[in-house]
Amino acid sequence: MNLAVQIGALRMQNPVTVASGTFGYGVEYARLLDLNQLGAVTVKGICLGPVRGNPTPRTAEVASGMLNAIGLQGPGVDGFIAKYWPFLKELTVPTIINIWGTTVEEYAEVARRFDALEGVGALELNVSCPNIKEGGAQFGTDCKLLSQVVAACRRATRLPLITKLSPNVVSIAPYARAAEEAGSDALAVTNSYPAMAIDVETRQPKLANVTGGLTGPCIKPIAIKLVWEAAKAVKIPIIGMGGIQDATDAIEFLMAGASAVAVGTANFYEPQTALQVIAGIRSFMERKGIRDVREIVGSVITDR
Amino acid sequence: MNLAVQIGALRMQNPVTVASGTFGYGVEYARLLDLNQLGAVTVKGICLGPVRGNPTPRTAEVASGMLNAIGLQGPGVDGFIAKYWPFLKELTVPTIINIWGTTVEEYAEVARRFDALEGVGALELNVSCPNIKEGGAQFGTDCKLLSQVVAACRRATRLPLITKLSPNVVSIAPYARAAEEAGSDALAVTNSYPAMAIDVETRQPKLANVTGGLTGPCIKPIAIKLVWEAAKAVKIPIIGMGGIQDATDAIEFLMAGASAVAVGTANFYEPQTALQVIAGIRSFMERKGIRDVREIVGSVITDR
Amino acid sequence: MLEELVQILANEREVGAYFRLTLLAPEIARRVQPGQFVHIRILPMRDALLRRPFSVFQAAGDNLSILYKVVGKGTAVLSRMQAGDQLGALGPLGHGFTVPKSSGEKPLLVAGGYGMAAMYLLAQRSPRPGVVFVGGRRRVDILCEQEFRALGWDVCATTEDGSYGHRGLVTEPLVTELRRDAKRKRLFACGPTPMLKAVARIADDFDVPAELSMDEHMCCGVGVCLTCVIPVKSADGWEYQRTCTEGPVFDSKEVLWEVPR
Amino acid sequence: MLEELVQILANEREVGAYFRLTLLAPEIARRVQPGQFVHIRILPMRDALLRRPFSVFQAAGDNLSILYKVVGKGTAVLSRMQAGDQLGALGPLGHGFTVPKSSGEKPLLVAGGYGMAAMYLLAQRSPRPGVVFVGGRRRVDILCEQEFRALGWDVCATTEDGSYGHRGLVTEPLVTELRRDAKRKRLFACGPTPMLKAVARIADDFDVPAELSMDEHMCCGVGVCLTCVIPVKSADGWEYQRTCTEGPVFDSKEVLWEVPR
Ligand SMILES: Cc1cc2nc3c(=O)[nH]c(=O)nc-3n(C[C@H](O)[C@H](O)[C@H](O)COP(=O)(O)OP(=O)(O)OC[C@H]3O[C@@H](n4cnc5c(N)ncnc54)[C@H](O)[C@@H]3O)c2cc1C
Ligand SMILES: Cc1cc2nc3c(=O)[nH]c(=O)nc-3n(C[C@H](O)[C@H](O)[C@H](O)COP(=O)(O)OP(=O)(O)OC[C@H]3O[C@@H](n4cnc5c(N)ncnc54)[C@H](O)[C@@H]3O)c2cc1C
Ligand SMILES: Cc1cc2nc3c(=O)[nH]c(=O)nc-3n(C[C@H](O)[C@H](O)[C@H](O)COP(=O)(O)O)c2cc1C
Ligand SMILES: Cc1cc2nc3c(=O)[nH]c(=O)nc-3n(C[C@H](O)[C@H](O)[C@H](O)COP(=O)(O)O)c2cc1C
Ligand code: FES
Ligand code: FES
Repeated sequence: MNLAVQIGALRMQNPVTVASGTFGYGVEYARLLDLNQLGAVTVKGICLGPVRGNPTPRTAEVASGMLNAIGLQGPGVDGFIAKYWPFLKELTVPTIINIWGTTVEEYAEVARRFDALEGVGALELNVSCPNIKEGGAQFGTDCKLLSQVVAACRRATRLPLITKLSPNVVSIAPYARAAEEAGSDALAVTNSYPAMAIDVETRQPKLANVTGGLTGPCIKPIAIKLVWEAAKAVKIPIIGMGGIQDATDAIEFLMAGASAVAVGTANFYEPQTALQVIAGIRSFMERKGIRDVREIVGSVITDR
Repeated sequence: MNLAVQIGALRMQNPVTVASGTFGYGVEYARLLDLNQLGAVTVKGICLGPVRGNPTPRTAEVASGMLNAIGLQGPGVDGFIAKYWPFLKELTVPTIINIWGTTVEEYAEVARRFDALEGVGALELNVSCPNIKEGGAQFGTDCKLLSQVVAACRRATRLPLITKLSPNVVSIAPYARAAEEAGSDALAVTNSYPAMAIDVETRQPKLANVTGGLTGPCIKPIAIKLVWEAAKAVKIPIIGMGGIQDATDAIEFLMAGASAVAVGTANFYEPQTALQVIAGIRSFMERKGIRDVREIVGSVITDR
Repeated sequence: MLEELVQILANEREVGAYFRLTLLAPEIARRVQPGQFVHIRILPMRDALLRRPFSVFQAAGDNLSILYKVVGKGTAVLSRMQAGDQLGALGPLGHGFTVPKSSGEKPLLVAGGYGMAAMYLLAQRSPRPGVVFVGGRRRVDILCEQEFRALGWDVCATTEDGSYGHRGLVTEPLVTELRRDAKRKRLFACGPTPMLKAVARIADDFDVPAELSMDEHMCCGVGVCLTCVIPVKSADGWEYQRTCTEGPVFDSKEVLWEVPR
Repeated sequence: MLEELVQILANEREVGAYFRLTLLAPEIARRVQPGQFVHIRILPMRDALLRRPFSVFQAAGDNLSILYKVVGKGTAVLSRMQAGDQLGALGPLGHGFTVPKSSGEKPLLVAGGYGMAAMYLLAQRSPRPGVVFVGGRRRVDILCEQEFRALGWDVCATTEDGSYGHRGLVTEPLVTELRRDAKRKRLFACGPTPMLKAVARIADDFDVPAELSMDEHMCCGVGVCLTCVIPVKSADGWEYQRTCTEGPVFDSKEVLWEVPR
C-alpha cells in the first residue's frame, strides 16, 4: 500500500503533516508522540527577527472551533536555528518551515536564510495571517502582491515553496493561479478565517486584538470548498487543512483535491490526532481496496 | 423598558426577527408560537415567477451548523400574494419580504410589485444567495452591480429597503457603503457562507448542488466581525444574523453594532428560539439596569 | 403540532441494531395518526444540531414509542440514553395513511426494516385486519411480527438471505397474493426507496391503490426549509412537494421517481 | 508528560459550587510534582473542544484528585459526570513549586478559593509544616481546612464577609505575620490575579521570596500555541513566557503585571 505523496520536490512518507502554529517547533510534542511517523513537521511562522506577538487574551473558544490572535510570536530566523533546528534536523521526516515578512524583501530574505540551511524540507509562505497589522493577510488578498512575494521567494531559494492562501477572498482561483505562475511548487489551503467574539458581560472582545482567526471543525466546510476550487484552478499539489479531527475529515480533503493534509487546532485538544489520521487513512484504503493514496486525491464525483 | 427599534421607517416592537428561508411564510410556525410576539416576520426569498429550486439532497449537517442549497424554491410574487399574504397581512407585526432576481430589472420589478401591495413592512434585497447559478451572490460581490440593484429598487418603491450583504468578500465596508449610498435604509449581515461537504463513502458531495451555504453557530464569529465592520462603515441600521441560538448570541450582535437580529438555522431545531431570545434580552436588560435596548447597540469596548 | 420536552421511560434493544424507545409525551401521543412522525432533538449531541425524524410506532395513553435502528451519529447517541433523560419532541407531524374502513378495501401492508414501525398504528386502528408483508436482509430485520399477529393480522415474512420466512424480496409474496386476487385491495408501504418504487410499479401493474411513506432527509420537519422535497405530479406537469408536510405518505400514482428534465 | 483516557472514580460536591473529582490515572499520579496541573478533556462537551486546566489537588497510588469550582460551561458539564465515565487527561504539566527543605525557609502558603487545590501536595511533601493563609468571599470558599491541619499545618482563614475566620482579605493576616517576623520565610501563592499581585508586592515590601502560581487561560497546555503567556523580565527587558510551560509557578520578582509599552 502506498501512502507516500510528493509536494513538489518534497517527498512525504504519508500525506499527513501538522498545521503551522499548532505544533510549536515539534519538540514540545516529542514526548507525546513519535514525530518520525508524520509525513512532515510544519513549524510556527518565522520572520527575520524575534517577535513578541499580541497582548492577551490571545485565544477564545467558540462553537466547534476557536479564535486566535497570537500575533506570530516567535524567535526569528537566528533564534529558531539556534534553539530548534538542532532537534528538527535530526528527525527522519522533513521539516516545513512557515515564513512571513512585512515586505516582499523581508519574505525573500527569510527564504534566502533558510536556503542556506542544510536539510530544510520546504518553505511555506504565510501570506494569510489575519492577526498582524502589517504583512500577513494583505499579501494574500491582493493578487499582484501575492505574485511579487512568491516570485521574490522563488528567486531566493531552490527549496520547495508552498504558498499558504487566505480564505478571505471572493474566489480563490485567481490567487491559486497567481501563486502557481509565480513559481510556487504547491499551495496550502487554508489559513484561519477573520472573525470576532464579544463577552457580553464585560462588553469586551474576547481577544485583546479585537479580531482573530477562526479555526477548527467549524471552518471545515469552507476549507473543503476552497480546496476543491483551488484544485480545479491549478496543477500544483495542495496541502488541505481546516478543522481536521479524524481520518474521515482528512479523506474528505483528499477527495476534494488535496494531495496532503495538515492537522491544526485538533492538536490542542487531541495531540495524537495526526497519528490517528494516518492510521485511519490506512484502514480506509484497506477497506476500500485502494492501493495508492494518490488514487483518492481529487476523486470526488461531482456529476450525478 | 424599551425594546423597540427602528429599521429605517420600519418600527419593530423588539429587535428580533427571523431569517429569510428559515421560517417559511410564517404560517407554518403559527401553531407552535405566537408570531405577534416577534419584532417582524421575514419570509423566504421571492422572485417574479415560481421557482422549483435545486435537486435533492438540499441540506447536510456539519459541525455546529448546516449546509443548504435549496435554490430559492418559491411561489413567485403572484403565488405568494394569493397563498400567503392573506395570512401575513392579518398579523399585528410587520412582514419583511425577502426578494431576488436574476437581473437588475427583475429586482426592480419585484420591488415595484410589492410596493403596490398594501401593508408590507419592508423589502430585504437578497444579493447574496450562493445557491443559484444566475443572480444571487454575483450582485453581492461586485460593488457596482450592488449599487445598481439597490438604486433600481430604490426607484421602484418607497418601502424600507434592507440590503442583505454577502459575507464572501475581502472587506465588507465598501459593499456596506455602496448599499447606503444607493439608498438602502438598512443592511442585513450576513447571508450564508459558501462551503461544501463530501460523503467519503460514496465520494459524492453531500449536496446535489455540490456547494451550498454554511449557516448556524459555526459562522457566528465570522458574522459578528462582519457586523462590527459594517457598523463602522455606515450610519444606517443593521440587522445582524448568523448562528444565533440564544439571547447571549443576540446581545453579542447588538454590541457589535446591529440594531436588530434575526434567528435563522436555530428555528429548525428549536422553533421557540426567537421568543426565547426576546425574553432573554429583556432579562439581561433587567439584570444590567438597561432601560433602552438601543443603549446596547454598538456598545462593544474595543479600546482596553 | 406541538413541541414538548419529553422524558424517556424506556430505551431498550429490541434485536440487533434496533431499539425501542418509550417516551412520556401525552400531548403528542393523544393526537397522533397512523403514518405520522415525531421530530426528535437528541440533546446530548451538541455539535450536531438537527432533529431526527421517526415514525410513531405505538401510542397508548400518555406514552408514545419509537422503533429505531442505529445507523449513524444521532441514533448511536440516542441508543446510549436512559430512562429519565430528556429529549425534545416536535409532533405529530406530516400527512399519514388513510385508515381503512370496515367496508373498504382489504389492507395489504408492505414493510422493510424499520418501515414496520410506521405500520403498527395503522394495523391497530384498522377496523379490519389484513396482511403484513415484511421483509429484511436477515432474520434480525424482521421486527415485531408477534405484535401484528396479536392484532389478528397475517404476517408474511421474507428475508434476502432466507434465514427466516420466505427467501427473497418482500415484493415477491405480495405479487403472488395480488395474482391470486387483486380486487378490493389497498397497499400501504414503508421502507427503503427501492422497495417503495417496486411497490408503486406493482400497484400500477395490478391497478390497486397504494399509499407510500417516503423516507427523505429532513431538516425542519414542519415545511419551512424545503429540504425534504420529492417530485410529484401536478396540474402543470410536476412540482416539488415536502415529505414532511404534504407527506411522508403519498399516493403512489403521484410520485415521480426521477426529476423530469 | 502523558496522555491518558482516565476513569472517574468519584465526583462529588464538596461545598457550594466546589466539587472533588477523583480519577484513576496511574501514570500521571505517579509523576506529579506540587503545583503541576492536568489538562482535562471533558468528552461530552462536543461543541466546546478545548481542554480545561486544573491543579492536581491530591495524588495517592494510582489515584489523582482535583478540586474544582463550577464557573462555566465545562465545569458545569464536568459536575454532572459520574463514576465510571471517562475523561481525557494530559499531564503532569508545567513547572511547579519548589518543595521546601527541612533546613530551609518556613513556608507560608497563600490561597484564594480553588487556589487551595494547588497547595495540598506542596504542604504534604514539605518536610516542615508552615502556615496556610486561606481566603475567600464567603465561608463556602474556604476549602479543605481540616486536611491541611491533619498535615500538621496551621490554617488561618479569612472571609471578605466575615462569615468565617478573620474578616477581610487573605493578605491582611499575612502582613501581620510578616510584620511579626519576616526572616527565613518563603511565600507560595495561588489564587485570583489581584491576590497574586498583592502577594508579590508584600513579598517585595518584606523582601521575602515568593512563588506565584498564575491563572491564565490556556489552550494547548504544552507550550505550542502561545495562548497563556505573561510578560516576564528577561535579559533584554522583557519577554512573553508561557504559563503552561515556564509556569504556572513563577518567581514573583520576575512577573511584570502590565505589558511594558
Ligand atoms: C418520516 C420518516 C420516518 C422515519 N421513521 C423511522 C423509524 O421509525 N425508525 C428508524 O429507525 N428510522 C426512521 N427514519 C429514519 C431516521 O430518521 C434516520 O435513520 C435518522 O435520522 C438517522 O440519524 P443518524 O444521526 O443516526 O444518522 P446520520 O447518518 O449520522 O445522520 C446525518 C443526517 O442525515 C439524516 N438521515 C440519515 N439517514 C436518514 C434516513 N434514512 N432518513 C432520513 N434522514 C436520514 C439525519 O436525520 C441527519 O440529518 C425515518 C425517516 C423519516 C423521514
Ligand atoms: C494552571 C491552572 C490551574 C487551575 N487549577 C484549578 C483548580 O484546581 N480548580 C479549579 O476549579 N479551577 C482551576 N483552574 C481554573 C480552571 O481552568 C477554569 O475554572 C476552567 O477552565 C473553567 O472552564 P469552564 O468551561 O467551566 O468555564 P468557561 O468560562 O465556560 O470557559 C471558557 C474558556 O475559558 C477558560 N477559562 C475560564 N476561566 C478560566 C480560569 N479561571 N483560568 C483559566 N482558564 C479559564 C476555559 O479553560 C475555556 O477555555 C486552573 C487554571 C489554571 C490555568
Ligand atoms: C493558535 C494558532 C496559531 C497559528 N499560527 C500560524 C502561523 O504561525 N502561520 C500560519 O501560516 N498559520 C498559522 N495558523 C493557521 C493554521 O496553520 C491552520 O491554517 C488553521 O488553523 C486551519 O487549520 P485547523 O482548523 O485544523 O486549525 C495558526 C492557527 C492557530 C489556531
Ligand atoms: C435553508 C435555508 C434557506 C435560506 N433561504 C434564504 C433566502 O431565501 N433568502 C435569503 O436572503 N437568505 C436565506 N437564507 C439565509 C438566512 O436568512 C441567514 O442569512 C443565514 O442562515 C444565517 O443565519 P443563521 O446562521 O442563523 O441561519 C437561508 C438559510 C437557510 C439555512
Ligand atoms: S424538512 Fe423542512 S420542509 Fe420538510
Ligand atoms: S496553553 Fe498553549 S502555550 Fe500555553
